[in-house]
Amino acid sequence: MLDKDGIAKRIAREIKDGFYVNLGIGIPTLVANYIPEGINVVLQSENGLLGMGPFPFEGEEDADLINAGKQTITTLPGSSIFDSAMSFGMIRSQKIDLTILGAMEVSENGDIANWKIPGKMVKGMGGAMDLVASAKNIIVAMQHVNKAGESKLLPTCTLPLTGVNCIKKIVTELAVLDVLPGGGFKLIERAPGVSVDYIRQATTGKLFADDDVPEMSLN
Amino acid sequence: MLDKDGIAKRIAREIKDGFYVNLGIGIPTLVANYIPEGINVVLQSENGLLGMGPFPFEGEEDADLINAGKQTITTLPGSSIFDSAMSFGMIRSQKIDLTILGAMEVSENGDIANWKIPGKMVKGMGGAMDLVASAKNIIVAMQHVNKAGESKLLPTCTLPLTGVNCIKKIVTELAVLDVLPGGGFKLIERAPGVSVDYIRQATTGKLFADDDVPEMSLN
Amino acid sequence: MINKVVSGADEAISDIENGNTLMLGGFGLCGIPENCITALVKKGVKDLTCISNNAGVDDFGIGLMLQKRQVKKMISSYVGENAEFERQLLSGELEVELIPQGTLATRCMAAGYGMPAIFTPAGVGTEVAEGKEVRNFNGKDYLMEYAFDADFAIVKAWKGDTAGNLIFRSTSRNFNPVMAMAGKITIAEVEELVEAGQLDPDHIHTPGVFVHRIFQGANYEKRIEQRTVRTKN
Amino acid sequence: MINKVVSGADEAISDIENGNTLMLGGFGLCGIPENCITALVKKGVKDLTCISNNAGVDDFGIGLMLQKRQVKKMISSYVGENAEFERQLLSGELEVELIPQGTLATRCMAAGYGMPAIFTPAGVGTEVAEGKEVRNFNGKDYLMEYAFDADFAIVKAWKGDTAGNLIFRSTSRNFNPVMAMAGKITIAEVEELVEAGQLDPDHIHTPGVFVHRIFQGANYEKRIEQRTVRTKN
Repeated sequence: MLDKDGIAKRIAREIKDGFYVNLGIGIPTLVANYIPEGINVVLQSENGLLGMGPFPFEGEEDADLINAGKQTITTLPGSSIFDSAMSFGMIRSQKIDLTILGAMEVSENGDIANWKIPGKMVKGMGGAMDLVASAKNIIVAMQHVNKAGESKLLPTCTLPLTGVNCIKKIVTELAVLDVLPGGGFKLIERAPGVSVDYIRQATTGKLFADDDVPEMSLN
Repeated sequence: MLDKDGIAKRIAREIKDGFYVNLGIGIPTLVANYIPEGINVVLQSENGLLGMGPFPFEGEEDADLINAGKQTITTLPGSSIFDSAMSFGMIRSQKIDLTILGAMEVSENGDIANWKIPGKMVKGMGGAMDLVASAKNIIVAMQHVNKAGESKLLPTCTLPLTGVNCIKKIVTELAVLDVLPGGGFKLIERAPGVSVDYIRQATTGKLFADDDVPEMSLN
Repeated sequence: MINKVVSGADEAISDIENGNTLMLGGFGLCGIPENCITALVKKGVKDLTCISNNAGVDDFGIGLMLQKRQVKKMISSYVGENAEFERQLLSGELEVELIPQGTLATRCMAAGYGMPAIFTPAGVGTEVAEGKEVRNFNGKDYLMEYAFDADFAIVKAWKGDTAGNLIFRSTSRNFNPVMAMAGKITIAEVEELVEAGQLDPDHIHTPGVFVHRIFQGANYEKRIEQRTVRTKN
Repeated sequence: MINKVVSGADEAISDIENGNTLMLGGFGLCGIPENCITALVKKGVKDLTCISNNAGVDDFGIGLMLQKRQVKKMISSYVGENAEFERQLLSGELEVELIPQGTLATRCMAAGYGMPAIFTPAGVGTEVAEGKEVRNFNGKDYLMEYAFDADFAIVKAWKGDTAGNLIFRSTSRNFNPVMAMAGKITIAEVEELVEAGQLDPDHIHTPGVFVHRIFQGANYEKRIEQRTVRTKN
């Protein structure tokens, strides 16, 4: 079973050289820490920055330079700044190769719910609806089950949707799964020490698994 | 009867302090020479410049700095440069207070034709269709009759249209005319020495003239 | 060149009336028009509809206007860093319309570019699509979203000149340029106001034609919402 | 950062094929991709559809491609500074689609911004509207115009960096930034190519994400079409 950093580490292996990537808040943010050496990646922050760098050194914070999570950050050589309309313009026109974000639920046809729980204070969708509706390649980083022990991989989402038929891949503490074009979760890799049966029990949506699902390698 | 500079001079009096103005090719370009002292005006060139200045001094031409007529020009203190999409964005959103352009024909309901003569090589509409469709205030600068002696102020245009129901005012070598909201040309001023009858004969479209139409003053 | 300079925030916002719709630039607390917000609180104008990506925090930004119950409706993509906001929302005092961030930006841009509506895939198949026209282009569904119609846009820039030209600094640019284009009246406060001619025409982000009033603001706090740092080895 | 540098114009355009649709930046002869045009003429690729505001003059710009009969169709707002163009048009060898300049720019922008169509009032009630959807918003008619779909966009910038970021100079900016956003593959030639990090992120007009290939061009002629001057007193 993976911890959050393990999930981030596994997702980092999906990033290819030359990718422009948008990382959501939470586990996706951690992915930046595990991008392999020699892989050139540019991180987009949808508030208007390409080429997001690490946090500033203490005392060097700049109130004018933040990421979409409102954290102080830095630029890198080759960074560019632009307004919000252009930022979502490049998202809609699919110039961003990969979007990684968290989710409350994913359905077996690739629907995602991650912004609203009825009865709870709703903070808003931010840029998530734009990202999931436009990205050509979306990976969800999340826990396989919620705090109540219920599967978050469902036949259909029960929560209000963020986007429909858009998620291609899910990485959880238990497994890597693809969403099949015809519907259903295809088990690609198991987390170290986790059995197919265990994953099957934690997955309410339709799960397809070969007899011999490899254990993931994180190195 | 006015010459081209006289037409330009008369039109210049329509320009108010604080106006952003787009000047078309031909007589409209001359208007810039007659903007009264103390009137602050910013000229837009739709290829991407606000604050068009005069022609450069000989030897100071810059191939990268031209107007929409492809002439070498200069900037002024406070000029700004932008791309073609923003240029027509500000035109469509009516940030330009006044557009002055030439015409082949204007109809009594404010239609304009100025881009195409069937059977002749067509060069294109350039930005004229955008300008006439969007500007809140358009003045046409043209000769009252064409080279064949035919009126250019017509009941309906005979040439392919550039825009419909958009022209508010016309200044010719003979007169200043408003296009009435309900249709028809309202004679506002006569050129020095030109009679109402003369103007009426040169106007095929419906002409409304009071008994006492003032002669224009150019000073 | 046309001079757009006004004396300060009080004059700039003097004709904002109860019930007006305002666009307010900024992302979180980054790039918000601090001086104008202070002046709006002082003026006490009420029943405002505010189009702004966020709603500030309890004691800063639009949060200050919420404290004074000046806001009738927020149109935002992400809110709730703000206890007073939550209280007013749950009590029904405050109306909130949540829309996707890209839709928010593009509806501003549409207004500035004179486009009455735009198409975006954001929100297709979700509750955001309710009551909206869905249209298919090349096999993909899009929502038709309308341009915003705001009485005033209030933005914050880094530098500006007397002709109203604006230059933004780093990610404090965010929504400011698209809102600056979109207001019927656009008010810009800047950290440094210079004479026309002092800014390179190629560096200007917002041409002065979009800006009706400009002034040099004072006492910028530029508060940081999430101070994240690393330590030197 | 991702390195977009290629060796030169020949490599940059090497996969442009007969029948492709190209966007070419520039207004008149101002800001045109001179090196790439030369390379396209040398390569001899044919049956091209060229989206460009103008068509060059007889012996410069797109005129050079017309001389070699490489262009099947021009999509422009203003043409005809060019005798060979006129001859091919009148003889039926060349197809020409004339569209309003703002529509041309905005259809590029729509492609770059992922908007399948836009609404503009330009051309309503004229032959430009024939066959197009007319839609009324707030009492005004607009045409629905589709985003362009171009295989390649070829632009000219003043400065660029190895990450593909571009800065344009003066009015040679014109259509270049909107086309740079709009190509499936975007090729940029620049007068000066610098290392990533040498350009101020706030000054960049076209972020590198839109640019796939960049190179420093050579021997820019930058011909002036209408040399207008005044004399010093």
